[in-house]
Amino acid sequence: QDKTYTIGVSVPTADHGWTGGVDFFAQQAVDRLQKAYPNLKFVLATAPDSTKQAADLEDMVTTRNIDGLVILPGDPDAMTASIKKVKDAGKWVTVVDRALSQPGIPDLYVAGDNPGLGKTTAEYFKQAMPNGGNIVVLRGLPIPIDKQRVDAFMAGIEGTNIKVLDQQFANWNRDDGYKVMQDFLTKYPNIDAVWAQDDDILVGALKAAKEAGRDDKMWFVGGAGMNQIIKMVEAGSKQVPVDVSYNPNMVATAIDLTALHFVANAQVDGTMIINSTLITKDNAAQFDYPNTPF
Amino acid sequence: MSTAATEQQTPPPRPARIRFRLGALGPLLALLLLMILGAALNGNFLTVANMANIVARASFIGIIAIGATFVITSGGIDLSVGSMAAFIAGMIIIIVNSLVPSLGAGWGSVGIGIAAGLVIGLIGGAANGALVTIGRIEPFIVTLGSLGIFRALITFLANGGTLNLNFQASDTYSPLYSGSLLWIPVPIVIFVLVAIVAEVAMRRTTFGRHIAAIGSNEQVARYSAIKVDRVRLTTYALQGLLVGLAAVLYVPKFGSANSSTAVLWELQAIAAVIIGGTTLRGGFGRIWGTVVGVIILELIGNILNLQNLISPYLNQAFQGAIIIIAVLLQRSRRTTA
Amino acid sequence: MSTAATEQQTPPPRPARIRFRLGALGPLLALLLLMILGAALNGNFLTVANMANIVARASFIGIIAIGATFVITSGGIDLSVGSMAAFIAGMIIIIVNSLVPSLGAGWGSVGIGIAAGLVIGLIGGAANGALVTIGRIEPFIVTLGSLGIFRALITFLANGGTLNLNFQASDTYSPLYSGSLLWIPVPIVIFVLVAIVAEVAMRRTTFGRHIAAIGSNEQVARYSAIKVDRVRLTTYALQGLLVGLAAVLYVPKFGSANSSTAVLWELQAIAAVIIGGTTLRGGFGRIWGTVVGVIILELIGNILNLQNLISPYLNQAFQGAIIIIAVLLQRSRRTTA
Amino acid sequence: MPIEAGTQAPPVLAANRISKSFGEIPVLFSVDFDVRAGEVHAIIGENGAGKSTLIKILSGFEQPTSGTIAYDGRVVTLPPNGEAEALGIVLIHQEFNLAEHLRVVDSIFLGREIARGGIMDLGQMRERARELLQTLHVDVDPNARIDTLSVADKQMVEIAKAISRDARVLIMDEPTAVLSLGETETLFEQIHRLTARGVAIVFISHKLDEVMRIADRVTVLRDGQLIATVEARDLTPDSAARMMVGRELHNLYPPKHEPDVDAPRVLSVRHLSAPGIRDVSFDLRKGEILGFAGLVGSGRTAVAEAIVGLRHRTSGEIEVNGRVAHFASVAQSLAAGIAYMTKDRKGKGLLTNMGLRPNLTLLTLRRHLRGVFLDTGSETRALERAVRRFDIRARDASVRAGQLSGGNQQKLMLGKTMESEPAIIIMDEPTRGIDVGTKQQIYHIIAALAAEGKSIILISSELQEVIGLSHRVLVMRFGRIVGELVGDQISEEQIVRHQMGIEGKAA
Ligand SMILES: Nc1ncnc2c1ncn2[C@@H]1O[C@H](COP(=O)(O)OP(=O)(O)OP(=O)(O)O)[C@@H](O)[C@H]1O
Ligand SMILES: Nc1ncnc2c1ncn2[C@@H]1O[C@H](COP(=O)(O)OP(=O)(O)OP(=O)(O)O)[C@@H](O)[C@H]1O
Ligand SMILES: [Mg+2]
Ligand SMILES: [Mg+2]
Repeated sequence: QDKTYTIGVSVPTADHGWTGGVDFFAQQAVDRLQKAYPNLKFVLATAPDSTKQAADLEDMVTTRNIDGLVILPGDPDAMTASIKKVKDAGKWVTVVDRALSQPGIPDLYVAGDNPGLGKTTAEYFKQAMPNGGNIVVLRGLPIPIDKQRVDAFMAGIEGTNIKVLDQQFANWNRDDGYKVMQDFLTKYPNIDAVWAQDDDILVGALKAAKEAGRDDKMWFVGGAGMNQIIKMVEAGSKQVPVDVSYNPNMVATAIDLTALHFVANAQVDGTMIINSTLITKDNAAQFDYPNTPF
Repeated sequence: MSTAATEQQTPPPRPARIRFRLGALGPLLALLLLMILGAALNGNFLTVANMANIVARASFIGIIAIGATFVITSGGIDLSVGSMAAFIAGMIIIIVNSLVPSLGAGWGSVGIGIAAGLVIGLIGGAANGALVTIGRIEPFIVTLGSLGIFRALITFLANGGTLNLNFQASDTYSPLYSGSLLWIPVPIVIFVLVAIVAEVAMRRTTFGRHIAAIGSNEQVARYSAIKVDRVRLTTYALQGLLVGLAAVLYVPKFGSANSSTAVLWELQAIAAVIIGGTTLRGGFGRIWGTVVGVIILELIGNILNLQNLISPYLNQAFQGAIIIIAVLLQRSRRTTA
Repeated sequence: MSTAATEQQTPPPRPARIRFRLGALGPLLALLLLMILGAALNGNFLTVANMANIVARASFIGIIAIGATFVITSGGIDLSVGSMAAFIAGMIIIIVNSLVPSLGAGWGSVGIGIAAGLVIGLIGGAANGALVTIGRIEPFIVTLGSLGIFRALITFLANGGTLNLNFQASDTYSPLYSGSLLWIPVPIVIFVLVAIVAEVAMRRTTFGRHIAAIGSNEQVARYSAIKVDRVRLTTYALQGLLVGLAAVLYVPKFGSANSSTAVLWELQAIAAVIIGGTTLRGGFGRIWGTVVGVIILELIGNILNLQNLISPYLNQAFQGAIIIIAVLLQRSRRTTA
Repeated sequence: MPIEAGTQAPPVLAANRISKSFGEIPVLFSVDFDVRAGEVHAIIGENGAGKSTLIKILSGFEQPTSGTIAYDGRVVTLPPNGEAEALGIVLIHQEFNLAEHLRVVDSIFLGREIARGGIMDLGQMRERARELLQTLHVDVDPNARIDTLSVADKQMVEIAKAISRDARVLIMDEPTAVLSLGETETLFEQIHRLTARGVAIVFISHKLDEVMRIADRVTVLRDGQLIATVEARDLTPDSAARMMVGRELHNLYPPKHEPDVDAPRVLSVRHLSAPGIRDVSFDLRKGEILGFAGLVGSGRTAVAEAIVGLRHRTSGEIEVNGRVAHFASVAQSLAAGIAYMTKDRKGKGLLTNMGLRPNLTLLTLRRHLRGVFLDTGSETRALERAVRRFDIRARDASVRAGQLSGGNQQKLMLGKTMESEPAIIIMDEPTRGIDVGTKQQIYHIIAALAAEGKSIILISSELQEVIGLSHRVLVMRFGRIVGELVGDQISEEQIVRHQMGIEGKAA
């Protein structure tokens, strides 16, 4: 109990709402645990790209002598080699959300479920429009997790009469969500539903539809569980009947478990999947975290 | 002899005028071609609604790019405009929210927030200007630095997440974005007003002349008793003020700001300025060209969304190509410094 | 008379040397201060391991920034380097993977991949150069355009996902990044070699003299029998080649490429060049300064990781401030064009 | 009101015991100077003597290291950067002070725009500009961009700019260096008009005949020392030259050695047309000095630039040593042994922000290669040679080319051109701004080059040197060759008649 441990936490820079949430929950967990366990020290670093994130890992090992690492790799494929180096240096490794391109590296993998998000959303669309309908898809950035979500969604609505009129990238960003939606509205006279894939995009898309006076003719599904959207679902909004969780909070879970490994050497290794569940009016309350900036 | 002197000076300024007309043609030509392309691709392209959408969207970067035209004409550059806009939007939200309890959610709070936004912009811009003129640091470096600083500040203020405007306050505020003056959306009205004033300032005021002179040859300007540093600083302060104005219009749009707000607006603004025919090395600038440039950039995005031919993966490539072509239509008047 | 002249003439250029030393002091001073800061913050900072890490990291942007020094000295700019690097990395992976079935995962396939990477870089750079020289388009616009194009191409090649290098191939390839030559990591060796060659090229070859002349006054260069367009084009081609080299070193480190690879490297490269004392308007450049500049940028990141005082949200602000200070230490020698 | 002009009047502007150093380099040693209302006070002296520095101090652009300036008898510290114009002290700089991107009208009023509350009255500005240009008989459109003007027109714009300010003291630094007779006459008309109004004029020139004509008093500087201030009428060209150079100046022009008639044609131009010139044909023989006379803008530079591949050739043919040549660039013409020295030293000749060495060798870097590397040692030796041969005076070797005095810049450019050891040399206004002493040297150099079989095309607006050096003279007008003069036809009168179109082929 007297031995002190240093845990490195490496997360992406808050370059959009969700990663902002990740940073927030990571910071929160670190502060909480440092109070709770005097013999735990944390090193928190945020990285805008994999070059920086790789550098952060090197620095943590070389200059901060970490005993364990919790990492949410911005670009898992690019980070695999660097994370393997940490592992080979004999450190405990917890990977969050995104799967590395090489199996068997992490001691603990707290997996986000990107395909799951697409699948769950597809399920809802199927039961919400049994006789099919016209929908548009606003995607994130052209990176793998976006692809996983969209592919799973497409597979999910396979064989139904749900027709995807169009899909464009809205870069997980409100302005682009707004622009793309505006143009979709110009382009398609009747849209029955919109999958915005992420709640930041959703905010923009909603605004566009509202301005065009067509927000009551269609409904929207976002993703991730941004507080502002959760509140709408909770209030039983017609435009936003549900949301699909993809909770940045998972990073806190990972940090907690890793901490437990060191202070209580509890059995925490293995894989733990954080499911993307459907958030409805009924269960929204349990996703409505107080004073989150996300 | 004097007669001879007059004779021997052959050509009237035909060359000059011609070059100008050609230069002017460039951006307009590109605009025209894009309009035709858009109309061909989608029947709804030429609708009033779509055009209004485009211009309204263009207004934010447009207002900023107008400021950039002054900075660039004077031989400077400002990379910090995007993150400055995000920072100011965040500050406005924080200030308004903090005032609502005491002053209520009416125009009182909102008005103060707006004023604060403009002032912060002015100060931020002036700070850039001071570092460039008094500090004698390359503008590229100064504003690359302040880009980082402003971006970090908004992230810090938002605690990594998103700042949301108080709901009643945003009801008060929103007309400033979604409202109309004589059937014209407010942002468009403001954009046009700013453009007109700026065009006049550029062509008809001593300020406009002096920045062109400074951009063309700083030494000459200094020897002509022009207060070079003061004028320079003014262009950056003006840029800051206009960034503030853009932020003031942006806040009511979503009532929020976060670290991804206005990312890379600086590149779009500069691109618009150059597409418009202003020379990046300074000495010559034209506001109306910048306005056309901004519209061109918005048109590209709009057209890409209205068509189904190009894979979304290739959007950026299409954009890049158009930008090059737009400028190719008006060869860069490269005057050796 | 001539004797008198020679008397006045000959004295060794003392003032010159002084001026130079002052200019030089700037980046080195900033470097020194950062070193001290780092050492103060963390005992492990000055370890060989940490220093090796820093320089090895710096090698990617470093090699690119060296190319940028030539482009900028000649009065140009290249914004496309980042996405070009990503595109080339992607191409190398595709080519190697496609060769593995036939040629196996040995140096055969990898070697061809590497060669291809360099050639693609050369061609890409030359294309930029051609548009700038023959097309007479502002380099800012040309390379802003090709930035978009390359970025889109890698996205398209990766089909929106990621390109991963074949595993056996990466075993063959990885020594090129993680290996050492006489105890020095390979990337550092290559970085240093490139820097030395470039420094010589800049100071001791007609090419170096010519690009400085062009950057300083294109007309004079043309009247002095310098093939301005050819030299210009060469600088961009050279930049491309070095981007290719950086990509060749990048692939074995990360073994993958996608649309988020090497984002914004262009800004870092240009920042490094200017921190190093090269003038953005062209006419004066120095390679060793650029090398120092790159190291400074890496040091900042490293030092931020050495402490817990500054909220990670503020990293960018700290970075921005340091960049400004680093340049403030050497006032920009603003030569009025 | 009548102002008693000339010698009785009290000094308007006076410099007392002025010294000036740049860094540790002294360039003026306690010089006294004054100028009175209504007089023209000329300053003459060798290149680098300190003339420009002195008048920059007199107009506030430089501050003296020691000594005082008195304005209307009161000791003053003049404000910097041309703010002294507000006090009525106006300077025409030796090097143009015009921004290439601006239009003529903007340049004339730059920093002094006619404006109310920051809003300019463009109409009035354009009107005033047009008037000014008319009084100077300059026919350039006020809306034309500066970078489309010829060197002479730029100079005239500078003059227009200067007289537009109602100056009490008007200082001109070699205003006539790039002007031909026509413009010079107009300038002198204006000077007379101004002096009649009581304006004090300070006038710098290396053309002694002009100085004799226009000046009331003449001050001579040498190496930063005041040699004397004398009444112009007491001065003869020889005595002036002696005081400037410190030695007798006999036979300014060397004796002519006509090349023998059967000397081979090294250059033949046939029906050459290009922007600015139409159907130009002539031959150049080995060892010949071929003068090109003509009013400024008559197309002489155009011919030169078209020959060496700097200007697009619309039609016509060029033969070098009997072989047809098509030069697409200076590099190619240089390889064929033809070198061109521009008249625009600042814009096209020298890298003003670089040192002397890189400037000298820029044209011929390949000669200084050891393997693939530049041999700075051999460059330095080349510089020392050039400094001796052309008497380039820099107070120290590290100055940038832009810090050289005007004339020394010109010499550096001469050296740069000669480095390429061309068989055919086209010199455009080669002695622009060069003092008599050095002129003499250069004339002898040119003659020597011809004597050793080099061929020279000499473009000059200074008739005397065309007459003094040329074996044959071609006169241009409106971009055409309108006359050829040989032997004793070569006279000022003949050339002028052709230039004016009073004689010779119609243009
Ligand atoms: N800014 C400067 N820095 C250093 N030396 C300078 C500077 N300006 C002028 N000098 C030096 O001062 C001396 C006098 O220069 P100045 O221009 O006054 O000569 P000048 O009489 O005008 O010659 P010219 O007839 O060729 O114009 C020259 O040796 C010149 O090199
Ligand atoms: N690129 C061009 N296109 C069209 N006309 C031109 C061009 N350049 C010069 N001219 C015109 O051709 C005439 C001669 O041009 P230029 O400037 O060469 O005069 P110049 O040769 O310098 O005169 P000189 O050398 O005899 O003083 C001028 O009237 C000028 O306006
Ligand atoms: Mg002078
Ligand atoms: Mg002179």
